[in-house]
Amino acid sequence: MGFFSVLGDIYQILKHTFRQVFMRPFTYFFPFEDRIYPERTRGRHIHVRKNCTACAQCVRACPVVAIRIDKEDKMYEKDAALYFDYTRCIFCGLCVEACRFDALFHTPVVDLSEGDRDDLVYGPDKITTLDRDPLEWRGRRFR
Amino acid sequence: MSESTGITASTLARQIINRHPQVSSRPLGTNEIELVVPSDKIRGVVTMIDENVHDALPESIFGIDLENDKYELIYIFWSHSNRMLVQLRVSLEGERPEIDSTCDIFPGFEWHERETREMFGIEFKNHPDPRLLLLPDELEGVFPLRKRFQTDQSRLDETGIAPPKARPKTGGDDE
Amino acid sequence: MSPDILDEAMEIWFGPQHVSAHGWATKLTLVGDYVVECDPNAGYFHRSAEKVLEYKNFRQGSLVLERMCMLEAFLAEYPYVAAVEKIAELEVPERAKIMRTIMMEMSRLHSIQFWWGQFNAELGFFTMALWPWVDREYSLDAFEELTGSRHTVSYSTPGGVKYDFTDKVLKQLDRAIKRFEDRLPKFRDMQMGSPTFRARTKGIGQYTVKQGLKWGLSGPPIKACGVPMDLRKDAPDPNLAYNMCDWEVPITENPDHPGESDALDRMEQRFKEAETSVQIIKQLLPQLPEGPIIDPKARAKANRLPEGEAYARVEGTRGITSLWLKTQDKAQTAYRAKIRGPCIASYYALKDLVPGAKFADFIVIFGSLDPYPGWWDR
Amino acid sequence: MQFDFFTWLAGIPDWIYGILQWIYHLIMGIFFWAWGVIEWLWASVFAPESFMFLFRAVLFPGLIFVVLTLIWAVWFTRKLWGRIQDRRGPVHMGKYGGLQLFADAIKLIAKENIIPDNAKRWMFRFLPGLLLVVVLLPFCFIPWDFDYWFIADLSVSLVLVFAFLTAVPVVALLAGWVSGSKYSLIGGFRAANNQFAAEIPMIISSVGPAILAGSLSLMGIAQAQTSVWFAVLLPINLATFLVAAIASVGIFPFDAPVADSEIIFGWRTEFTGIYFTLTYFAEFAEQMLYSALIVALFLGGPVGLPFLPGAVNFIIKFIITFFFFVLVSSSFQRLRQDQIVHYCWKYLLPLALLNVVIAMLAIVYLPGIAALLPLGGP
Repeated sequence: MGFFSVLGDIYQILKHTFRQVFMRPFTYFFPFEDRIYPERTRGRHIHVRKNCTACAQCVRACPVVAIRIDKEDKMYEKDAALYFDYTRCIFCGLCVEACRFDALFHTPVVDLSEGDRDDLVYGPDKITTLDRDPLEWRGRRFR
Repeated sequence: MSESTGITASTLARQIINRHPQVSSRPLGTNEIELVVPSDKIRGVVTMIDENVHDALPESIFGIDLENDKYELIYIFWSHSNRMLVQLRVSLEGERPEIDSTCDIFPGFEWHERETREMFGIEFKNHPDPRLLLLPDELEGVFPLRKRFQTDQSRLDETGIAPPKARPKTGGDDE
Repeated sequence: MSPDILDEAMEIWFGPQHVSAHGWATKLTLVGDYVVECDPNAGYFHRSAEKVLEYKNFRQGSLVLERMCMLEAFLAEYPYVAAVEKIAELEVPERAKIMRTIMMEMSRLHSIQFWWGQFNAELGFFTMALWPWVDREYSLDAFEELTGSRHTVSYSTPGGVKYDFTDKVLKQLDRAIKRFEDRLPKFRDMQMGSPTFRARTKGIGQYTVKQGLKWGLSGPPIKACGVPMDLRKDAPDPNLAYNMCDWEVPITENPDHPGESDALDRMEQRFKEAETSVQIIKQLLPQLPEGPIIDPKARAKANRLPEGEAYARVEGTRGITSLWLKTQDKAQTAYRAKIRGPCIASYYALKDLVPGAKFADFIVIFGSLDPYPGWWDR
Repeated sequence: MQFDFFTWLAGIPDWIYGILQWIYHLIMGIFFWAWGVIEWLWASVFAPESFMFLFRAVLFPGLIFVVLTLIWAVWFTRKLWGRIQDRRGPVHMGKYGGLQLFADAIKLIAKENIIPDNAKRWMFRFLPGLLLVVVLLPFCFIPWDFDYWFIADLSVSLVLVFAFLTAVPVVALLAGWVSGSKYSLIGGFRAANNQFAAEIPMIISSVGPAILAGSLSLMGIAQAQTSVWFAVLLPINLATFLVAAIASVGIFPFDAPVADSEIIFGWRTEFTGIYFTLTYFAEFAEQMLYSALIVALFLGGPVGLPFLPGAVNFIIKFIITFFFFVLVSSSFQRLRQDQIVHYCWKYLLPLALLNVVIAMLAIVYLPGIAALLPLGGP
């Protein structure tokens, strides 16, 4: 009879939900636990100025005009300073693909949050290194 | 949909050309055909497609701006059971060209026609609901997909490299 | 309907700030609890992608496409890539073909899992919304392992693919498929076995094949009527590997009304679609040959294209996704690109499908057609 | 009579003294009267019986205890929903997120109260508080323990509790009406519709225990279960009462009044800040009240493990009942409002009646059973 089969269905569903109560949750305790990001993760960039030839191929490849090049600012013989605007960047990877001199890479760092919008424009001092100020909030350190 | 008319693209083209001799055809691929249709015959051709192909799927209508007030309008139909693609090409001219609406035959074309109207300024006569579809009200009559619509390219000056060479006209940049 | 009835009518805007209206708004006219008029409005999500495509070169173009629908990014970016390949006459290596197909099917699986959760959330059942989303995380992990990004993958490129499979990627793919298959019987109990789900969806939003075709519907909404209309079989793409494996087009027959589909059939159809995807992936994975993943001349050839027109289509999760591309000689950018999203038809269909339904069923009809605003607003 | 100035001058001090005396007596009169009132109050409040009554009414089974339980219930529900949905639930504030509700409440109370232009301002401010009061009042009739730890025992307390609970959807309907929003109005009518559907099956289900106990007082019904719980004799009534209670509260499978994917948040759409907090608390308080009623009517009230105090037994059973409330409310898709009426009247009502009839036949024809009940046996 239809009525009893419906009762059976309801019992099945309640059984599944009841079991789920005692399972380990899937999510993790985010700012204190984090997963390991894969090697290929397209996070923020790092610019190796030693290898850079100031060819501006990355600037031309960028679909959203997120990269600005300053050819006057030289640290080595023929390099240039890059300014990355992470308010515009879409992390498509075309600039890294365009670089033929191993001078530009993605890193697995993806938490780019800043308190100020201007801080998201990474100048040559920030884009060439992975060091950054730790983020502290209410006495707890998050990175 | 058990019955199968089993019509092929070339048969359909022949039937249409027999009825409307002004239409010319051009093969595109296997069982894919393009019909060049004069703008006053479009309702007749679309009606014939509706009658002869039982599962005609109205895929899209869109315009192309060929500059100098020349436009092309492309209708695409697809039939799953016959594996047949029909593409109609209509040439239009003028500042605000006009053509008959076909959305009473295929209701699915209604929004495509609305979009083509707001983007290219091609008027569809007897369209039941000629409002703007995607654009906000202040862009009424601006027709953004026409080639003469200027877009803001000022970001490119920020890159620091020499300003890029003027792109070829064909690239769509009217600077 | 007589004008007297409309005097008592109440107009309600469903969206654009409604909880379940993310990027769309529909004006409903209610008489009592029944909808008498439905006026879907588009344009809240418009990003002028077709104009943008006229300014992007052929390697950047697919990035715009995949942002149309991030849930099926592998599928969404493919029509652009295929159209460029057709005009540039690029040869795609065998390995790249199979890898593309596998990832497109994974993308379909992921998109269906997302829709599944979203539909249940719209039905007020958040448990069953989050369970498929957990499985979806496994697919996303595989995408991230392969391409480095979870949603905006930018994987296909004219002439092949960008990233090669590694052992870790294969392991992640296996893990995602195994997770899906493990949980499938449980989900069937929770979904198709649920009396409340059957009560809410049976006979809701019913249409015939002919009606659906007239609106321009394709994909699962039309296959749920019991007709095998699938581009993967009907228009086999030489650059994809669907003909290298053995599979049937999934269809769902409505037992009471043959040739029609209601919301329940469309849910059943999504189950079958996901199973078919898994079946295809499982057959293709062992067939993966060694070799290059991209045509070595592709970079040079895709830089400037000859004059031409191409129409490329793919069977997306939601229906036929296509791109019509026109180029001029030695052009770096497209002259005209027309994106045809599948959901423009399913959103338009609400206009005829909703009147006569109850107000509470509006969201069921909407959800069961799986429209995604990115596809009609572009 | 001649006016003598010096006599008049000599009389002034007497006159002033008289005025001062008048004022003195006035003040002392008021003081002694007030002192008398305070003495009387002091004597009556801190007389042992009176003081303990106040203690019970305000502290332990009374207001403070109920509010603390309410906070616990919100935390428990959120945590349990989290676990069922593969999440963690609240984690950050306090150990295991225990302080999350305080954080939420402080945040909500500190928020700006937005009152729509179309709203009736006075009613809009007044109704959420009234709702919480109406829902909290019936807690004074709950028989937490037999001898001491209960607040009030009335011969018709069961009827009184239902009378209070009937006011809840009226308040909801009014709240939806005075909000001046279409979504709120629809939600208010749906709330009334829910109560219309669920009230009768619920009352019929509670008729069973009342008849078997021969009493309309909750205390009397609980005391009648010392030898056998009514859940044994009336299992179907227990189930129907649970379902009808869920429908009456309007939580998940029956949440048409606040269906977030259809009518944003139903009659609560326009409430912000403290008003929303009050309605949110009222929903959980109603769930708790129904759990407590189920324990008192079917699960023996304070009867249980003999070595534990009665109130502890009651609370243990209360927690288990509340767990099932949450479990059922997170397992089904939302029903449409006409389907709610349909199921409640077509299935719950006959089932509830059926069980009462079966129990009566059992008392008459099975000799052992009547002896277990206060009806008395041979």
